[in-house]
Amino acid sequence: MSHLVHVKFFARLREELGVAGLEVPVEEAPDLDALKHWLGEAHPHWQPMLSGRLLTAVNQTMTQTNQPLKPGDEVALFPPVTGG
Amino acid sequence: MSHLVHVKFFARLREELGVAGLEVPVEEAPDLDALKHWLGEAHPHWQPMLSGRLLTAVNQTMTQTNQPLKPGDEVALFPPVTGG
Amino acid sequence: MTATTTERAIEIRVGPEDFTLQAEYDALCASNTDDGAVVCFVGRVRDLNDGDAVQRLHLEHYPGMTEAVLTRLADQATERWPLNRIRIIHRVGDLHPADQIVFVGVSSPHRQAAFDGASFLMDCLKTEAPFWKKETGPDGTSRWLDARQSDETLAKRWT
Amino acid sequence: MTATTTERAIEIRVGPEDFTLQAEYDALCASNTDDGAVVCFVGRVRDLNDGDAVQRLHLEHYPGMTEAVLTRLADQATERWPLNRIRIIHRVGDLHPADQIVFVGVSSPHRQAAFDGASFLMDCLKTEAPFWKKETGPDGTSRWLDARQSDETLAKRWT
Repeated sequence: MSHLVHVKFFARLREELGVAGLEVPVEEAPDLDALKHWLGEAHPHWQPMLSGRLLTAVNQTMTQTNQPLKPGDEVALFPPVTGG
Repeated sequence: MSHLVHVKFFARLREELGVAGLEVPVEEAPDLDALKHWLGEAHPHWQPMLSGRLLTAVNQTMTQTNQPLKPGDEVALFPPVTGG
Repeated sequence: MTATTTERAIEIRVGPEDFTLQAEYDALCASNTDDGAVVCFVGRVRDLNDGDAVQRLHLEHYPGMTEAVLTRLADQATERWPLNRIRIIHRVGDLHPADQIVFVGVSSPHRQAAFDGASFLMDCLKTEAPFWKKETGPDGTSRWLDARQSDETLAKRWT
Repeated sequence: MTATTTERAIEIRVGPEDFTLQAEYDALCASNTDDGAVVCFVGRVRDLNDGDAVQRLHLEHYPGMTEAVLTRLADQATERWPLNRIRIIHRVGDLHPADQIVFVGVSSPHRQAAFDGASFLMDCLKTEAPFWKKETGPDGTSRWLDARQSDETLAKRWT
């Protein structure tokens, strides 16, 4: 199994960051909060975009609290949804 | 203009009375209450059917109160509706 | 660019003829780019009602008054909600299980208005429009259906 | 005579393909004499949104998660209401005014359950399913739509 966490961005956030996703070693991101912190540290110019109102899904399930991450997890960050 | 009030019956009531309607001289039925009284007097065997829960419409508008009748008025008596 | 204005329209039909959902929906949508929300309700004959098997359903109505009541209800709905188009169809005569009985379709710029308008129309149709159902079972016996208290309760929500 | 049992079914589709209301309705009704009530919702592209003219609407989604969320919502709906069949379709990609975006159709023995189930599905889809809309105006400028507080409020009714 990979030791990476797979991070995906969608919609306005994807456009603003200029990237659809990236891989983060799970050692750098043992949980969601650590992952978000790491993203801002590694890419300081992302800070403003990452500090807006974003939703978070882990393995395609929305979550509102911090939770531990394990290798192979898929974490998605995206703006509030506007379908329908 | 006719001096008659046109009375109509529908559904179960029509079947129970065995008649779809009749004409009543407005002199006998100056208002709704008088009309219903007259129907029971003229046809004593209708009394049980007329004393059940019935809705009343005058000129195709439902009414829950007594109201005066005039020649040519159309009065309908029928059971609670069950369409849809 | 000027905003287009969708022609508002109310259509009421009462008769023995069946209807086609797609044709009614197309009529709600034709030349209509204002309304992002369309809600359609179709009522159908069930083969089991209150535990009784149903073989045939006869719909009686009060010609003239039915159309008048449905038109009034549609007018009331357009006063309460932004509904650009309303179509109501109610069949009469002999029907059988799975047959279509009633159609209510509305279009609106707003989703909740469309749901509320369609619910309102069905609830009030059920308690105010002069239709009566008579069921015939597989043994040939018939019975007029009784009005339901639950329908009265649903209709009272809107008063 | 034994009562027939209608096969319960949930169908979820997400993709660029358009849909036909009649075909979805027919699928809700096929071999189904239990359900007297069918409610269908269709969401369409408007040519004016919040006062802005719309020439094109792009729908982005999160493949996999959208289907998972819609399936979970359909399961929740069948737990709360007696809905024998549920069909949900959501399109993605480039759409234009009057195009169909979303379909929610449910069938039930009971009218109110059908209305509530369809409303619930639309309200929760709007706030939980990962779709995002980007509008392009007649001058070619694009903007991502913001989520609406009113949609949050409608969805909270069901919690």
